[in-house]
Amino acid sequence: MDKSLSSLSDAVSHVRDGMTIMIGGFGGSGAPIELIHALIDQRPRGLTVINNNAGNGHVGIAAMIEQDMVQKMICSFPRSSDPRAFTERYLAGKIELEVVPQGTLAERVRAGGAGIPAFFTPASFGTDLAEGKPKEEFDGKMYVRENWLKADVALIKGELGDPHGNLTYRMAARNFSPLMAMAAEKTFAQVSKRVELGDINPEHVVTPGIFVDGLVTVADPQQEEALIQAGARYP
Amino acid sequence: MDKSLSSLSDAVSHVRDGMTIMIGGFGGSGAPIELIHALIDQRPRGLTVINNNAGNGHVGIAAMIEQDMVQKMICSFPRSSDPRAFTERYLAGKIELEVVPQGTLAERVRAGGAGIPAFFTPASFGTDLAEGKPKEEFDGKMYVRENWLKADVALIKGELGDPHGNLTYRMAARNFSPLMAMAAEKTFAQVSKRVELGDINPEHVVTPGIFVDGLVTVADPQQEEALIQAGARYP
Amino acid sequence: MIDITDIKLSNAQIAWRAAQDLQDGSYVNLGIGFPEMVAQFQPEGRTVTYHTENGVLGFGEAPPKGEEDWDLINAGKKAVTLKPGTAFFHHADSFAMVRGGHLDLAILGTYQVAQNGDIANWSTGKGGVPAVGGAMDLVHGAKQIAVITDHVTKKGDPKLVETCTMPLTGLGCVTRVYSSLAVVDVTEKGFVLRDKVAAISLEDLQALTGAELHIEGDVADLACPDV
Amino acid sequence: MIDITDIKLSNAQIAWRAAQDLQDGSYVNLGIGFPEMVAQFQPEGRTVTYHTENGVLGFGEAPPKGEEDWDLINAGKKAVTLKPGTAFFHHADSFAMVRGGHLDLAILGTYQVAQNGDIANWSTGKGGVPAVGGAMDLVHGAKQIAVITDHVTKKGDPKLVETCTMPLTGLGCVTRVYSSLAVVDVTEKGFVLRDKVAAISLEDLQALTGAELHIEGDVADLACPDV
Repeated sequence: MDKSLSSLSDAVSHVRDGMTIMIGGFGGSGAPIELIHALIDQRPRGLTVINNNAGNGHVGIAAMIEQDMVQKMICSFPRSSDPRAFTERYLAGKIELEVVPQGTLAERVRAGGAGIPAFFTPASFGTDLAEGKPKEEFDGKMYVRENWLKADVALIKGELGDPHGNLTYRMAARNFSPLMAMAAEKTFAQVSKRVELGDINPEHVVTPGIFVDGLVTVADPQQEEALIQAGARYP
Repeated sequence: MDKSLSSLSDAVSHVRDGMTIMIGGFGGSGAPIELIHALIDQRPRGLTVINNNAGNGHVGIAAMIEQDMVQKMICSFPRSSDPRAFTERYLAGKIELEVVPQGTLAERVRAGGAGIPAFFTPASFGTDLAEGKPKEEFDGKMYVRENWLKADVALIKGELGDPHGNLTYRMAARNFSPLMAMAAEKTFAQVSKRVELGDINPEHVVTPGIFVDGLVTVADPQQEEALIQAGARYP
Repeated sequence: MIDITDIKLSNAQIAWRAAQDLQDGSYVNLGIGFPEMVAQFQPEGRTVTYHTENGVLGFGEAPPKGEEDWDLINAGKKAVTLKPGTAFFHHADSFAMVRGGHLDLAILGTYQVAQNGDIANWSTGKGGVPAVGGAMDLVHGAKQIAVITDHVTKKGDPKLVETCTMPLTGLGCVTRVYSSLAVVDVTEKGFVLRDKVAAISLEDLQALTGAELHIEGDVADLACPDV
Repeated sequence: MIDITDIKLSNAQIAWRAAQDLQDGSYVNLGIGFPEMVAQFQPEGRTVTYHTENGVLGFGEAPPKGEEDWDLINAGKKAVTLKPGTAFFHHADSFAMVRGGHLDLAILGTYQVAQNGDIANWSTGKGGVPAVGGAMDLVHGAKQIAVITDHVTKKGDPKLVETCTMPLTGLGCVTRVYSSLAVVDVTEKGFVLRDKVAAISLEDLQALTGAELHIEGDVADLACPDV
């Protein structure tokens, strides 16, 4: 069993028009830039994209938006530095937005991966974001009921990957990726280094291979933050 | 900040009569035998104990039961090899039992640690164990609502521990312990090796120190399974 | 009653037959006890990754006696071994794999299985100490839920039934039954017979089964080597 | 209106004052932006472990410019550094720490805070693009929720109010306010004044506050060094 794929385009070829896709990363940390750009080369349209943010500058998710591939963003914070690709289209009514509190977003994705269709959280109780959602009291405190999030495809970035798809992550680049790997029908990871079976200590595996369908090696991956600071643009 | 404690008895001195305590381990794997035996030396009574099993042989949780310290067990499988300490008292009506499906038990403990008061799971729908619980349909499938589990104290066994309480676990001895560490008001860990701050790679930490209140070094800890096979008895 | 002593498959043969359907590249949970035997008959050339509830994926076979490491066990609390590619994780992640539908197959033992896929495999309902373990999670977990079982109880009562009379583990879960006499799929229309041992007639097999056995196309011979 | 230009604390001084209350051994989340400044004034001899939503506990200060590693950032997407004892974890575990009540303190910025502890700090309600980040989780997360803020808006309107008029982030969450003029606790009876800058009278401070300031015992001088 070897889940290695020969190219980035193989990995993203599973994404079809209208799909929901999860993309790992928090800002530039953990963003699978090469996978995203390979997806842009194939230009599927009408996508719902789940990520913490809504793209910055003119690379990554922002470039997907500029190429009119994204119909809806589900995210917690679409307003970080230079989010203009999203902002312009949002204010023009050309892209939908579902804003979700960050912890609720993480938990909804985990729930999707863990087979938990709904759960209760205190976050957003009493606020505009809780409107229309069921509420209930537990031990004297009010909670809001939230539903799982799932996706057709997840695109993530790992550090080490072995042929079975076992993954580690580099520092804080871990963020949403282990959760998204669980919550998508198919998960594709770019890894900075492909290692042999047994090279990852079983106690250090963060994402067990059962959650990974394919991996592509991208040595020395580009860092979104650096690209944005350099004014890069894709394509 | 150094969370090291000088003795096992220090660690277990927080347990008072009538408390709910979580004890890590799955069978002998991960069972914090030395902490349990130190607790037996102090003999608090009327305890509710949460563990996957209900003790085997005459050591660990079985020995707690033999010392009449346990009022109630919350577990998934009280019927593994030689559970006679529990079985005799249960059949005599001297100890209460709440049987919880194993995955629901794990998720309820995680929920307790994660501030999720309730969630839905398919496990137990249509069975005797779902009686009296709210049920609901999601996407055409029926689910049962379950509540979080919390404890006053958790006793667990780690492999490495640093002064901030960051922990790793040895192989499958991990099982419930990272979840219980989150779900208890106070968590005490015995670790097989105390290391210096910085000796655990930050990417390899399994339980971050925020979940740990005290640790005691027990080099070469006893393995419950081996004790049972040797016919050991405590005290 | 037909005497099936000499024609029924042994447990090892049932496990062998179930093992023939293991898919290359699949993730499989084997219930504790008898189902664990399936791994011994995994066909050559296929990679199957086994999951166990207590937080191990991709473990290897049992170690030689005396070389057990009791921190490295399966859900049946038997010692297993490491293999290249093994991964450890905690119990909530382990059951996320189960409940989240990430396993391809779970193979379980059973007391009864009904024609609508209901399964009763956790309690005889006779008192004693109730104990469920991971059974109620597993029956909802995998894409396919197979059971391996004698076709009838020791007393000769059918284990494949119209409606389970024993306490249920889960509703409408089971997709395939490997019994000591037959391989049966659970479908919309009920039990569909796929294989049967050659030495039993359809009529006799039906007589030993508590619900109608439907036939769709050919019924293959359930022939197993002496394992 | 009283001119407070010359008597109010600078942002750095507000952060300094908040930092004096950091407890040895505590786990603290600092909101993005202004609250991050609190860490600079952490008193000597106390160990404070900082948490950031994107999955880091126990990180160190910002690296020198040019030495940033953009895989090692905080929730404000600023580069931070490793320290002995740092731990990484995924987002669900990170918010388990928050939601599960494991943090001792979160220090947040705010638009408004009400006398019942309601907080409005995520949206001006004026259109544009809504963005919430971790604000709605954090306000429920920690054992203590403090806000640091100017006492009044740029236009001079009170930020400590009877009832928030801006979109709420959470109900009844805030336990303490460090403002540019005062330190105020949120209690059962409403705002209770603990410290005020010496140069302002109680009457003037009340006039700049949108809800009643209760007095319980002594009010200390809010004296801060030139930081």
